[in-house]
Amino acid sequence: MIIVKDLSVERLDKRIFENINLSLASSDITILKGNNGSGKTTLLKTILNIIEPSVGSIYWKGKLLKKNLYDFYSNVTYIADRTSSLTRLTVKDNINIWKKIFLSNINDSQIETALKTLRLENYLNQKVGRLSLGETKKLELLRLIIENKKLWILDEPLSNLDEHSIELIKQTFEDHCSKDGSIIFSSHQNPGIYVTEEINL
Amino acid sequence: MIIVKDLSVERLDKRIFENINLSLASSDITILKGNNGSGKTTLLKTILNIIEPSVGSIYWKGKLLKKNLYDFYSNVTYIADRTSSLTRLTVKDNINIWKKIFLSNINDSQIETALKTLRLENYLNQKVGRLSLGETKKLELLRLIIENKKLWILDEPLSNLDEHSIELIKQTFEDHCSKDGSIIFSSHQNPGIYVTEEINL
Amino acid sequence: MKFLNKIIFFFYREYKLNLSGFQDILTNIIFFFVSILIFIFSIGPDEEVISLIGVGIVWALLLLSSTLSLKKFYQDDFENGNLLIIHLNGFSFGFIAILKTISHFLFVQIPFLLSIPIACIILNISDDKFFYLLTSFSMGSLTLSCLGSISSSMNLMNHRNYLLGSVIVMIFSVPIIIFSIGIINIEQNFNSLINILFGILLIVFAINPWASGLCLKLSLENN
Amino acid sequence: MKFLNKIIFFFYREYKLNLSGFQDILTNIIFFFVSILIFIFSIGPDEEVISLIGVGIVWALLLLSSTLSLKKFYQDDFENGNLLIIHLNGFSFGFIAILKTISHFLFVQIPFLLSIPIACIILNISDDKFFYLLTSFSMGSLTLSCLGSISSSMNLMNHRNYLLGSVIVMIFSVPIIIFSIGIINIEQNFNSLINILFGILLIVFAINPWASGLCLKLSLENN
Amino acid sequence: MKFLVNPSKFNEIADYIFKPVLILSVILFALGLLFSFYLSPDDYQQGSTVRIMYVHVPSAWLALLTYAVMTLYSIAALAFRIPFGFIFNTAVAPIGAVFTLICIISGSLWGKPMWGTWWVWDARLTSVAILFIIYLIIIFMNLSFENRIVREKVVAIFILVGSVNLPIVKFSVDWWNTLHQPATISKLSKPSIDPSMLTPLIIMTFAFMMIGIAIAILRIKTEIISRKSNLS
Ligand code: HEM
Ligand SMILES: Nc1ncnc2c1ncn2[C@@H]1O[C@H](COP(=O)(O)OP(=O)(O)OP(=O)(O)O)[C@@H](O)[C@H]1O
Ligand SMILES: Nc1ncnc2c1ncn2[C@@H]1O[C@H](COP(=O)(O)OP(=O)(O)OP(=O)(O)O)[C@@H](O)[C@H]1O
Ligand SMILES: [Mg+2]
Ligand SMILES: [Mg+2]
Repeated sequence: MIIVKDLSVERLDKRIFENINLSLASSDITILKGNNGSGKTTLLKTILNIIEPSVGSIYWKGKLLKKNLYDFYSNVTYIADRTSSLTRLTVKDNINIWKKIFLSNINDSQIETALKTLRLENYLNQKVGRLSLGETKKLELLRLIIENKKLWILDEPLSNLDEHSIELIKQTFEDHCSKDGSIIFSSHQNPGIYVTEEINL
Repeated sequence: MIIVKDLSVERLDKRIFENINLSLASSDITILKGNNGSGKTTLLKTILNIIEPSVGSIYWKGKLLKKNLYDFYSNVTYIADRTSSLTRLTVKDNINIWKKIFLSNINDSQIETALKTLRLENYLNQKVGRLSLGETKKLELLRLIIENKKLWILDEPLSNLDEHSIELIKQTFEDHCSKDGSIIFSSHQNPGIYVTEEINL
Repeated sequence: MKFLNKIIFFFYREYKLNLSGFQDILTNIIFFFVSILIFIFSIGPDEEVISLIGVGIVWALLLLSSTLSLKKFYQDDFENGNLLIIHLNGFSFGFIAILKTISHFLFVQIPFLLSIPIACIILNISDDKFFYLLTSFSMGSLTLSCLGSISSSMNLMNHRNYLLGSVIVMIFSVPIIIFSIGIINIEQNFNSLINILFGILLIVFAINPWASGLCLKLSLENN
Repeated sequence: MKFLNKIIFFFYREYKLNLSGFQDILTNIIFFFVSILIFIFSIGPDEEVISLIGVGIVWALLLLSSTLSLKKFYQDDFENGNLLIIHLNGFSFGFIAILKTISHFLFVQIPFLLSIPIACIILNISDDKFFYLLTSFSMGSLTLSCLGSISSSMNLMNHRNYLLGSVIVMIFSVPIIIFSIGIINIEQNFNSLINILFGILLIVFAINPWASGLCLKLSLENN
Repeated sequence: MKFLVNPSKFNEIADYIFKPVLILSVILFALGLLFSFYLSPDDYQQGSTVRIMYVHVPSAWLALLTYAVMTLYSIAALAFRIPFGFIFNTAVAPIGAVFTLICIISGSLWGKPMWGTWWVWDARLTSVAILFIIYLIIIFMNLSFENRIVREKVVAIFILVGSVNLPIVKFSVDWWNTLHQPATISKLSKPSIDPSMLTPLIIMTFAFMMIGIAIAILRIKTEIISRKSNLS
């Protein structure tokens, strides 16, 4: 689905990375590895067309991604490295807002089971600002199910999670791939998630 | 140095954990483990006397910690799970502010070598808000060296770091213990750091 | 249809957010009334003077208190990454700017509009002037929302100096004030002045999406 | 000695946070002038009216500036955890409140104080009134800083019931402002009115550390 | 005339003319002061306060002129993609601000004896105050944005929008009746001012202009250098 050719990015006149090539078909999982500051987040944002690359081009379904931007966006879920839930609202409000703005056709019982497997079912009426770090992260990952898109672009989805949740993520990833979805994610650890390609930055 | 006896904490009328016992002598390292939401952060904050326990007591150097609060504080460095650097100022400004408010007697060349080993030496004039996630974390950990206290209380110090930095932290921990310091930290992973006690919440 | 739904739910989201930030709006309104009180005290009980300068005071205070809420315009959504999520959800930056401007108008300026009748009573502004005031204010405040959008999106790029944005908004709103006050004092010219105000509104409204959109794009790129 | 050093460096930190340079003070002052300009445009250039309500304008703007900066009082430091770090560094919460109040006075209110002489020239406020204005203003603004500290620390605690904080500042500031304006208009009573103002200042200043300190402690506990 | 749009050509020419301009400005200044204090008569109405005019009017003219030139350069920079325009605007804005400040200060010093107050809110003075604030905003915008390319464009657009104020400053005395002196010299047909006053006025104007040019040359050169070093 995505082909990245000879990508180089500069920020503040500093070259972050050079000549990155990547191709992602459906059912593929790509992991980005690399030291702190090697440009994983930057690469993900470049793929999302938020950062302009200085050299190189990105293709989506055979066409230049830039020409086809909103089609691309309607197929992608991006979860950033910092959480984006609205800390002053409750968990329930956040979920409702997401369900609405993403026009999600997921039904309530699905969300309930998801919350239960994530062990968040008791926090529905708690302010997000009062969740623990890992709980916030898990809540954020719920967006994967709510948005229900083909391509997942995830920045450090595994950090701050306990083993149980990581196992859950692993299963969700496999599930997604078996349904022709594809995933790019960055991580410093990889506790046994099967990946098709590993890119070292 | 620290003895925790039968500690139980409630938040919003919900029991978070019960009957925690813990004792930390000098040169000890204690790791807190547990699922997301099991109360690691809460326990650390209770030890710091920010959260009132519902039952139990904490002793510092044999006396009740509450009676001896500012002596305790003058011996402890706390690094929270969310970074506290001032994102609008540069790395240099942040370091300077810390050096000043902690009345640190560390000299410039020491900081320079620390920055070099952390691979942050090129970012001195960059705004902290523009560092990568791991770089921000490393900058935060620099406070351990600047404050130069006996007891370190660290909340998830290893998350978001690359292998090189974790190795570095490991060495720093060992170094600190060999100088009679002691450490309590929480973490979901433990890549080979030697610990004296492991507490499961 | 799908797009329309998205727009509706965008406003739903803004509504939820603003409701939890309802404090700010109320603070503005309270500020407004306290300042009116201050003026009444410093003028003394002379009713004629009060009703003479009443309209002017209302306008100046409206302007100042709408600069109060400027900072929140994009800042929060920018910092917690929601701006990006909304963009990925299919809205171009320019369009986001339009929606945000409208929701600022709806959720910040309109509540204010409601406090004008009370201000008119306190300040002895006659009923016929009240109508002109309301007309000119509703136009002027939409213009202010547009200007606010531009300046606060510019402020995202400039981490330092958030007052600068307010100052720029205020400078640009000087002509709006002059014309609006003009409307109230010279009643025969009502139509032509309203036209001018409307013209300014149209220009600013047309510039807004591209100026704000550009600033949003650039600031996300540099974040 | 060590403690004194810590206090000094606390202010150094506040300085760095509040003013990234001289230009920030200047922007404050410009903001002040542009606001005056807005008032003059909307009231009209009639000299008598202007000098009548000049003092009122200055006070309204002062109130505006202190409500503008209220949110920044503890919020940022609270959210990014610096408040906790400062507390662990050996300052009790009450003491932090005192220091924060003083630094708010120094870095937010004083720049306005500096622009008052020029404002007097522009607004045709006579020279003898100028002295009264400055006295009452410097007292009143310190009082406002204390009230701001209390209300914004209360805001930290209950994310819901924010309103309380700002309303408290506003309501309490009304008598202060009325007294201050009274000072200027009724010159014979100067001393007794100044005494009242000073009394209010003392009371608020004494309450501040404990009220704010308690709020800070509770809000950190619940965060 | 290429040196007016090309940085390297500008540097060449500037090296040539900098010293002559500086010397000329010193001479003109000495001459102007001599004329305005010793060789010109008192006004029969205003007495010797009229001598403030020799500072006030030149600085007012130059404040307006500077802004006008900046507007031209903004158009050049935005429409014809001449980056020198950005350099010029960044360098020259503070000079314009200083001229405006001199105009305001000398004007209000003059106003106290003439009108009885330092400041009134008539159209001329108000529009000059706005001109000053616009200058300040330009300077602050130049200082506080980080992304240079964006900043330059934003500032140039701001200058263009702000140029609406120029005709207001210039013609406000004709459009509204105010306290301020209407145009006496710039009336094209016949100046209604005595030649003995006109001479020092013109000399002072040129002196101000030369000083302005000298400082502008210095500032533009440093601006060019700082940009080059930023790129590498
Ligand atoms: C702060 C107060 C003042 C300001 C901001 C101000 C501003 C200006 C400006 C901008 C000009 C140039 C206008 C043009 O080129 O047509 C000017 C010209 C002039 N001003 Fe003022 N002025 C002030 C006070 C005064 C006072 C108090 C007097 C004398 C009573 C005065 C007398 C003049 C004269 C004679 C000219 C020359 C007009 C001409 O020949 O075109 N100004 N002033
Ligand atoms: N807005 C920005 N402007 C300039 N440089 C930036 C900006 N954001 C990040 N950088 C720099 O670009 C480099 C790559 O950052 P990036 O966030 O992509 O790293 P990363 O691989 O995600 O690291 P981490 O593992 O720590 O998350 C870093 O050196 C960082 O300092
Ligand atoms: N301010 C608060 N008020 C009420 N409940 C809270 C508050 N903060 C946290 N909690 C709840 O207390 C429990 C423990 O939170 P804590 O942050 O201590 O977990 P943790 O072990 O650090 O988890 P993690 O591994 O995710 O960081 C969680 O269920 C959380 O929802
Ligand atoms: Mg990253
Ligand atoms: Mg935790």
